[in-house]
Amino acid sequence: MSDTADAGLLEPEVVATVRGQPMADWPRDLYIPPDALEVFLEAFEGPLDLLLYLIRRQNLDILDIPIAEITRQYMSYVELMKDLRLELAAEYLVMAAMLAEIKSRMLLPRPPASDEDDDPDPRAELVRRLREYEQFKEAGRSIDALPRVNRDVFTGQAAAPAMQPAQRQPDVALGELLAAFAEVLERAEMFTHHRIEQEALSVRERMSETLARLDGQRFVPLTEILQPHEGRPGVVVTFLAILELLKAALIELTQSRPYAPLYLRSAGVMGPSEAAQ
Amino acid sequence: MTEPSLESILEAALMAAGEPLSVDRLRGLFDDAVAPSPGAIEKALQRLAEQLQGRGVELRQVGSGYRLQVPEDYAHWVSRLWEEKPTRYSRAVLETLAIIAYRQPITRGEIEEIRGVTLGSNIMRTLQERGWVRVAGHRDAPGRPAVFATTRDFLDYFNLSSLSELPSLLEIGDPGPEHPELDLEVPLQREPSAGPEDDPHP
Amino acid sequence: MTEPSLESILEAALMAAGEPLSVDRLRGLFDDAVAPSPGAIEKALQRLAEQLQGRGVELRQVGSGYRLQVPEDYAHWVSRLWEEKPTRYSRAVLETLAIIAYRQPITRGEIEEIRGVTLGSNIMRTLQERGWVRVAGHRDAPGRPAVFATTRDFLDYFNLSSLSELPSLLEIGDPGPEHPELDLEVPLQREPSAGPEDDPHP
Repeated sequence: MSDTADAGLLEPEVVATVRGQPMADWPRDLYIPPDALEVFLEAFEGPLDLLLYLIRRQNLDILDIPIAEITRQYMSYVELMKDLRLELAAEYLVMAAMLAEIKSRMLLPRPPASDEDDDPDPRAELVRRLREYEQFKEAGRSIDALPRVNRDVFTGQAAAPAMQPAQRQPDVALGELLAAFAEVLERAEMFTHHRIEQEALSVRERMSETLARLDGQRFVPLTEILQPHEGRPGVVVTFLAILELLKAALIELTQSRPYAPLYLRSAGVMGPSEAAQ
Repeated sequence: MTEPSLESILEAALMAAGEPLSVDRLRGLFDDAVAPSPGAIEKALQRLAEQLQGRGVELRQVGSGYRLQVPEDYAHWVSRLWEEKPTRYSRAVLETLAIIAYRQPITRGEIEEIRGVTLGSNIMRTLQERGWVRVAGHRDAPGRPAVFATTRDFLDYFNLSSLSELPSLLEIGDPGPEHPELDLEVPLQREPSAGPEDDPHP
Repeated sequence: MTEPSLESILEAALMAAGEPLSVDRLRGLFDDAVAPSPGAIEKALQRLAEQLQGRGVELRQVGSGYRLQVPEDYAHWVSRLWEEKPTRYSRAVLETLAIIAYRQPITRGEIEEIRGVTLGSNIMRTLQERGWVRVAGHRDAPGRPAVFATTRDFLDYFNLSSLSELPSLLEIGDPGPEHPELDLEVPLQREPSAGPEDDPHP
């Protein structure tokens, strides 16, 4: 909008007709040619904005508004606006009415008895609003000046490495497992007569381990499974595990002749007859 | 290879993400058993920020976490990469955004009262579509009007880590060129003023 | 500020672009009058590549130019950014795992007998894929059914050195006179919700 500033040097002629009166002059402060007026009006964000402009234009203290002068100017601007942008005018007219009201109140003589507190300066509320508006007008400008993504700063990005999209596994707490087991047992007790047999978990574990060692078709000597270095308890647990595994038909025990070494092999991998060799 | 340093891992993740990552999300890069403490993550980020001094990239804390970004000093060159000029926002949008940012949570009516004009519906739509403003709730008043607040995206976009980093509201005594486009440069002298509405963090 | 180095400007541009940039496009960052020669750009890229050694990002030449990329060594951590949130295991999975843990080695049929329902095939697959359960052998019975057992990974995950460290039912407050066989001697640590007093003996 720098063109509007330059345009202030233009010589005015009859520039507008207001209430049937040809206007040879724009109001003193409005150095704007007619064809720029609409642009000019759009430069204001509302009546408060215009009022601020007028105050600044006159180099007036916002806290000491000469209401009469401001009202006069304001009204002439509003007249111009009404001609050009009717839909804009309503809010400006409200402000004009408010200014006129303040002006009239200030012209009235003050009752001598009245207290300062009871009869505050009618300009106070206007000043408060103007100050507040001006703050946010400035704040809008400050925000506009903040560094902005893709204007002033740019988010850094590098290509991601080749990855297999891994599926993350759920976490399970030991307590959950225990609770699940307790629930199963409770149900089993209620609905079936499944007998939970007494076996120490160490035997269960050894059963699994022994099965793992017998993985495949190989015959393994019993002496290889029973490890003396584990001590008496270890050997006993292993032995119990072997008995359990035999009972559960999970392994086979073979002996080629009486008193020959005993061999273990996992069951069910292959037919016993073909596996004997 | 030797295990990469914590700060390099964080750098790699921030690079690959291309968006801000919270300390929590950074901890999530590791198995629970070996995840560094939030404090250790923060310290490593500090080291990373130092390592990046003077480089074409910097570590910055914004609303939704940490991100790697090209510093402003490089905008002159980097902006050449894109033909398009970044969007300009109207004064109405910026003023409304400012009022919401400083006065949130705030109703439409309160915004209109401060600006002295009706709020065009496109202004709030623009702000919400950009993801800068959201309806934060409803006031328990007749009509239950919506109250608006700014989002983390707002902070991210304007390079802020929190609302407290917003520039403080000017004292009204501050001189400032009004409509410089209208050839208005007047030195102003006003009494210093301070009211409750000067508080930038209500 | 002092003028940034050429390699920092290139780094900034590559960082902001997030896609490969050709030497030509990199030259386009500068005004024609001051644009470095292609050779100077290439040399600066070389220096940049050296500066990035051991970092969470590296410079790589690809078909359409140069780009910054997170080295594959970091894939392990970085891939976590895109992982889906783990879903929880169903009760069926947990119960099956518990039965296998406490009653191993055990066939599918026996598990079904205890749970009183047919075992969905996906349950055993889930447990085997997780590496917690394996086929430990086959029972010499009609159909030669597989028997299942827990693995070392299972123990590792639950921080147990052996199955005998699995807690007894007492720990969840079941005094279990009906299950005396489960009355393993383990120091008690009950969950607060279910103490023995909550479960009067029948």
